[in-house]
Amino acid sequence: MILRNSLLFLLLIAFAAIIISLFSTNYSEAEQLGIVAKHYAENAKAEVGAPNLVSAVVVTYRGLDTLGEVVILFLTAAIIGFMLKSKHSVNNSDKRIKGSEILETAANALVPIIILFGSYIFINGHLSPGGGFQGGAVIASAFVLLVMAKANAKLSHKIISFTESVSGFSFVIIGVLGIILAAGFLDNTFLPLGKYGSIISAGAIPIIYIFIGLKVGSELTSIVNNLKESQNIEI
Amino acid sequence: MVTPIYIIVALLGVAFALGFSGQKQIKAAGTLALGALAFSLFVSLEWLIGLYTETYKSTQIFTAGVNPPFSINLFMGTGEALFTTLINFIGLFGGLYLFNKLIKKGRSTFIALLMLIMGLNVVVMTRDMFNLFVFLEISSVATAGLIILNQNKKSLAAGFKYIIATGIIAGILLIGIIFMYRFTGSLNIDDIPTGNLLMIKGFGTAIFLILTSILLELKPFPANGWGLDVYQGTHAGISVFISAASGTALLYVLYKFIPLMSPSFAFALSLVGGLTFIASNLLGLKQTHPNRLLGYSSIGQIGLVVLVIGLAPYLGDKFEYIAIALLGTHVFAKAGLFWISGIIQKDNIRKWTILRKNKLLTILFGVFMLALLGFPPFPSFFGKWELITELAGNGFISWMVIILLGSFLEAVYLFRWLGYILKLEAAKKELQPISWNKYLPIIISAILLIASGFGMSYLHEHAKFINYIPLIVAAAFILIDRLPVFIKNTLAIASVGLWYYMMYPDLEEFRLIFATIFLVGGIITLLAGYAYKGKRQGFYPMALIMFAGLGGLIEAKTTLEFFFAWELMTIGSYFLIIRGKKSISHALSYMLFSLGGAYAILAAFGLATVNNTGISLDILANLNIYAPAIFILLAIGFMTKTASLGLHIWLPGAHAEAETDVSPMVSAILLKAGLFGLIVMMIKMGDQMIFGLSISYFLGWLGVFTAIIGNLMAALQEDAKRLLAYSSIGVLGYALFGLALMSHLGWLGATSIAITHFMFKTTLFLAIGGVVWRLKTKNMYQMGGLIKKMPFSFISVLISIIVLAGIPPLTGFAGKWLFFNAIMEKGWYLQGALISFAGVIAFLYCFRLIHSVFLGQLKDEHRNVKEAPFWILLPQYIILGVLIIFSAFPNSLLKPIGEFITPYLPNGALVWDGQMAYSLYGYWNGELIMYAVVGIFVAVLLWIIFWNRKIKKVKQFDIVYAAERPFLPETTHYAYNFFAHYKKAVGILAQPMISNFWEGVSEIGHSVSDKIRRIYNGSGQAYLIHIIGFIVIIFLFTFGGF
Amino acid sequence: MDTIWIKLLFSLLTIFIVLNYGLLLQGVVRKIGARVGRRYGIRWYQPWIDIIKNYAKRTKITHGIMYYIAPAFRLTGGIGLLLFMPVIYGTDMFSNFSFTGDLLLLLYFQFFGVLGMALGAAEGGHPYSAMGVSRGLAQVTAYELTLTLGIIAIAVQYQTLSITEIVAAQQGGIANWTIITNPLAGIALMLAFLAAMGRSPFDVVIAPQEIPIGPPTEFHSGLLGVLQLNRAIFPAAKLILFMNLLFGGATDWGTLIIKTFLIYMWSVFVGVAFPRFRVDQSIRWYLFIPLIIGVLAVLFMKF
Amino acid sequence: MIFSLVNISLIIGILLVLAGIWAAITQKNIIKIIIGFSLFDTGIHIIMVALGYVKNNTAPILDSENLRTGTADKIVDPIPQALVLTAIVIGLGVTALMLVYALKMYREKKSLNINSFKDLKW
Repeated sequence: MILRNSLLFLLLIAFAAIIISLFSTNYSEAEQLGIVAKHYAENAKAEVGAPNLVSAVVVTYRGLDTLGEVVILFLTAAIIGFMLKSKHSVNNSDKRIKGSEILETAANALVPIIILFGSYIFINGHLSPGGGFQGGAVIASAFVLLVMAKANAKLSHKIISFTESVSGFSFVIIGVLGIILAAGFLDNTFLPLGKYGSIISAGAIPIIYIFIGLKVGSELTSIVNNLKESQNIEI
Repeated sequence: MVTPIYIIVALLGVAFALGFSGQKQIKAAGTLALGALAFSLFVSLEWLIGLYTETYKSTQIFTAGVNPPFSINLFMGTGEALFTTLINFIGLFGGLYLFNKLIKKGRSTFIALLMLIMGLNVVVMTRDMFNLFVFLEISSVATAGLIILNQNKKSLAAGFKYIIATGIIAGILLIGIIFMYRFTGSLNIDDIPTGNLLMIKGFGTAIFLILTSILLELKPFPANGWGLDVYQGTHAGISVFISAASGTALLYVLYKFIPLMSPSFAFALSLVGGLTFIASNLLGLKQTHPNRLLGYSSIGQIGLVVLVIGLAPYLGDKFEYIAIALLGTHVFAKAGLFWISGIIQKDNIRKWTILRKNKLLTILFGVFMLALLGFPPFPSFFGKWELITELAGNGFISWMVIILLGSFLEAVYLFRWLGYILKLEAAKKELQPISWNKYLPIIISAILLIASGFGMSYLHEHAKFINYIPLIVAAAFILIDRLPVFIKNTLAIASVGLWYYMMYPDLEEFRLIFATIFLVGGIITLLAGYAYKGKRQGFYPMALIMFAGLGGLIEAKTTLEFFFAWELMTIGSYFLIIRGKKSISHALSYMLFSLGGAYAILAAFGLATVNNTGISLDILANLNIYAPAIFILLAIGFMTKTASLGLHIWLPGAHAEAETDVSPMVSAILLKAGLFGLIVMMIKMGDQMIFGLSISYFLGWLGVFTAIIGNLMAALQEDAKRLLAYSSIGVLGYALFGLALMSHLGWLGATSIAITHFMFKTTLFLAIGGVVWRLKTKNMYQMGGLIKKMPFSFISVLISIIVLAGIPPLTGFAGKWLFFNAIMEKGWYLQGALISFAGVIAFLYCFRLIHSVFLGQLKDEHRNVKEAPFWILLPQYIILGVLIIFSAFPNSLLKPIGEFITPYLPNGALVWDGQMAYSLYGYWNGELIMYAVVGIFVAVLLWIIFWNRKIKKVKQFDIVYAAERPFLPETTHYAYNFFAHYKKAVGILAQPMISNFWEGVSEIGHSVSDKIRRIYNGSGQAYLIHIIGFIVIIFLFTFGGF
Repeated sequence: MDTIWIKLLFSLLTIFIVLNYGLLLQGVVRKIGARVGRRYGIRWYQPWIDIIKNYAKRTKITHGIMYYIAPAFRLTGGIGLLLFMPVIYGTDMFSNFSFTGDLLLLLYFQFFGVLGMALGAAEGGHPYSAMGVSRGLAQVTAYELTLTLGIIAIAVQYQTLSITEIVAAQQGGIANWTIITNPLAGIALMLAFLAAMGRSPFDVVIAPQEIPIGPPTEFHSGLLGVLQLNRAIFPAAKLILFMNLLFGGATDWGTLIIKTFLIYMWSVFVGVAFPRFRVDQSIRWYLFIPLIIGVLAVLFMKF
Repeated sequence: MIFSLVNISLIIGILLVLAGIWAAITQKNIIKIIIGFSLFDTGIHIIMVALGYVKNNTAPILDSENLRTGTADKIVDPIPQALVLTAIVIGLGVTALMLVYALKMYREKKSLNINSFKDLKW
């Protein structure tokens, strides 16, 4: 065992050496932006119209990546749903101890606020730090709270998956609108860019972010919900 | 023209839309998903055709309305179109195949499938590295979702191993990408400066990490345990996607990164590919689980393509051709095999006998398997050909060896598997009815394989001249397989005859002789086929493929055509041989020796192209490099067919177990293909020297020992057909010896032996086959006294063995006489004495054969035996007639042959004076000897008849027997262990040393395989360690740590 | 056309002389063998009496067609061997049909009779016959090797395969005989000769005590008579062959008879002095000392 | 400045990567392996962000002040941040999938030891 671990340690050292060799020559902190980044810094306003450059990159310049990541979440949620699909009725009573009064009450109070906050984050994603993913995650946390606090809380699979599908589908449609109405897939400029820095600006970015937010929120919720429901099945 | 972005749109849109559907509309949802896949296939196919016909131009697809590198762009060129077509093909048909299953499992599985295919499409098309990462992850996650289609502990464990392995690999890819971005400021592949970047420290490491993680995704040995477990653990229909679709996409990624590779990394890549190819095929040897076995094969094939990519700079403009041929074969064949495996659903290849209840699937299985192994006319044949040629051209001998060895190992387990399917005891259960959506993908794959084979050969500068008509005719016989034998036999004879007729005007010299042996001989042996009743399914296509190959050898003008025909002949004869009883192991060893030989020939032809122009067979005549090696390789290749000592162990069983009319085909005719090859080779190359010694000198000795051992073994057999089989080994030993003499008389002798061997071995095998036909046993001691029941067979055997033994006045003596004169001339006295010693040993088995079968005591159970069927006797008597003519008028045979040989070996030709032949040393008049012998014989016989005109016939047991009357023919017939004393005296020569040697080789191979495969100990953690270790080792290798 | 008939006539004459000489030889040799064994032995003309007796038998039986044809094969083999050989050197007529083939023809034609005999014996259905054939063939393979080596050595020595030319080269006195000029080949051939004559110690083929008389066990009456004729002609023919190869041939019948008689005595002496070998013993013996001598003979000619 | 914020983040990132790998290749408990993977992922994310840092620059949000002062390029690189966002989500998805796998595997065999799942081998 010791021999094995020391050999493994040697292996790890060797691997570390490879990683460190990435820094071997001429590595120093960057002094200025690279070409691409510089292009973004200089032209994002004209091309995309979103002050938050990260959002500009995420939603438009690298929109395909974002589509991909949405797909991954979607896929994960679907697979998890598939894996955890219980053969028994979901209506089995929850064996857990009921949450305390305080927890339930607090949850009732907090959930709408959290959802509101999440929505704020994705609606303002093109202006300030934040965006669809972050907002979606926050929204999902509200449902996690709900599910955790209330033993009997049942979230409708139908609604979740409907939200998921509608938002995903719309994302794709918007992407296609980019081809039809503007210069390419996921081009946000098929809607007017609007006044720089205002809520309704930056073309399709806010819309996309809304869909992303909804989608991420519903997907994460669905994952948690599935996990929670699967607890009811025999262990 | 549809922008390829719509592939993404369609797949994604449908996937998202599937969320709307409930379990009730699942069928519609599934159909919609397939529709999306079909649409993708349509788009990519449209692009492929458009680009190929040059109506479309390669296009960049921008997203976000901004030019790259500021946004992500996709690229659609010929390569992308081809690869996405392959992927979408697998996607659509894989989905169709799994349709019922997926429907049962719910919409999530359709989502995973769509996303997998979408991910792979983007992976192929994208020019952005991070995008590549994202979509690789999509396909990984989707795969992880599909793996657990059947949720059980196997698929769960496999899926988990898969997900942690790909997770780590993706992480490492990500590190590479981010540093790449840090160093270049761009994520676009096209922006990365080319050149020897790996040499720049830091930056080099980043590139290294990217390349290595892509490589790791391709499951290189030994960091591939996770992949293998997945193949074993998941449903075969899912393995199709992993093996065919994912592998294809990742190979294309590797291809895209070629400009980034430094020579050292390319070398490491080829090394890893080669190692993977050879190791996974080696490990396959011990594997019995069909899906895991296919997994080994799959990993091996991908390793081969990786090797090709690593060697890309050396392969020049042939690179794409080779890679596509190999990969295309892999995709279709592996998909087909996995699909079939999904239908069979047996966890041990020995249980696959159930497959043969379904003829169509069995044929398809054979097609896929042959395609994988690079048999013609499949694309991999041309791919392998080009690969070997190019490697030889670059002097990469060791690569050639690796590729051929790996292919050989693959053939071992695939043919073993095929043998099990065809011959192992059948399962009782019937195959479940198979729905059309499972058939269709398999059939289409097979059709595409064949079509792409023709396509590849059309694209090849030399292969387009290959004559496919005989092959097509043979294939057409599959369609009429349900007709009765009588019709098929007539058609077969007609087609072979027609071909010979059409070929005849172009034939000259040796090609005339061998074409006659092959095709006219074929017709004669086919005549015996009329004796069969019923349909005899599967026989005619295979026999005609063999004849197509044999005829192709004659027609071949280029090395490619020759090799093509050679392989065709091998495969046809393999299927003929495996039709016999108990032929499972013999057919396998036949195939393995043949393949080993074929690879030697391939290597030789490859080497022959070095410093030579063109691939005409004539290049063998003006080699300026490697000549001795080529000579040896070709000789080995051809000698596997002539079954020379050391390479002969396949023959006895294969010939003995074959059917009555197949034995003469494979023994009397097929073996001559080896001789033809040797003759062609020696005509072109003459003799070659190695270390100052003539190679033909060794061949001569080899021929001598082959003759002695073959004849000796024949004398010690109990099985009549096995005896004849060993006799073939011996006789071809003479022929080899004669050729090795490299003199006019030697060749004359060898050629005449080739011809007479065809004749007497055909009659012997048919006559004995006729006996076996009636008696249902091959053991000679169970026969006896049959002269009274089967007189015509007896006469045929009698004349044949007189010819075989070389006793005057029949024509066999010509061979002996020529040899003696030839060795006198050449000075090979010892060899000559030993060859004639072998000839005398032949008397032993000749007598044993005729005595034990036809003379001695008739057994009670054979008292009602009838003469062999007319159609089996007819060919024998046709040949006997010709034999007698040749005996009485030897110059009718020998004079023309001598004239054929004279241009090549003019010295020492015979001088003919009528039927009188003069050599340097002696003389011989076949005609007068015939008259004298017949005269004396008739005189004596008449006298005997006259004197004994009142002779009385007595009963079987009316013999002098120490005052007792024997009553059991079994105890009175002296036949079992007939030469016991001889065995005691010289049995040491008859030890199965060579079989033991080859068995030892096989045993070592299997043991090594078993030892090495223990590294896959099943723990996902160990696989992670392999991955990390792999990275470290490749790093050290690439950066000169070693 | 005339020459053919004259040739045939001379052939018949040759056969007649050799047949009677063979029978005489048989009688004399048996007598000698008996005297060495301190028995009285047969009368010298006993072989003639045996043949006449066999032909005179009234009961004639057959086991089948091959049984019937075999004696024809056998005798054809004997006569053919004789006729394909130049019996008396220098006379065209007593060279008979030697112009149709050379030494190799003889080498292989000797098996013609053997094969036929074996077939007939086997048709008889008696196990002893088959055993005898099996032993005989096994032994043939062994001494054939030595014989071939010796013949190759001689053929190389004289650069010809024609017996007539070989004999021609030996004319002019004992010093020119092959046995003197090429002693190794001579010894090899003379050792092979022992088994070729089928006498003790190499007579296990017909070993009278074990398998009555081997292959001919079942034959009797007229058919046995044919075989007996052959047993007179065949050894004589072989003797003539060895005489031609090693001892300068013969230019007249007297020389022939003296030389062949002396050659025969070699095997007779060995035969009475040594007991019988088992088959495997004789094979091993031939594959050892005679083989080495044969190989040496050939190597000697090569270098 | 060896101990600049960037360098410290890089070092921590690398250490996390190594720690993650170490956990993945030595721990027998599947959950711990997944945690190791998570660490590995997180390490990579930290490295990514750190690499995108440009000396003395601000967050990549072009508010009116940046634009007014013409210091639009005085921001840190937005691309790694965008990438890391994507990478995090992907990592999240993969981790969730792993955990569900672990759950299902536990239900199959009542064990979380990675060595209990060696049915498939050789």
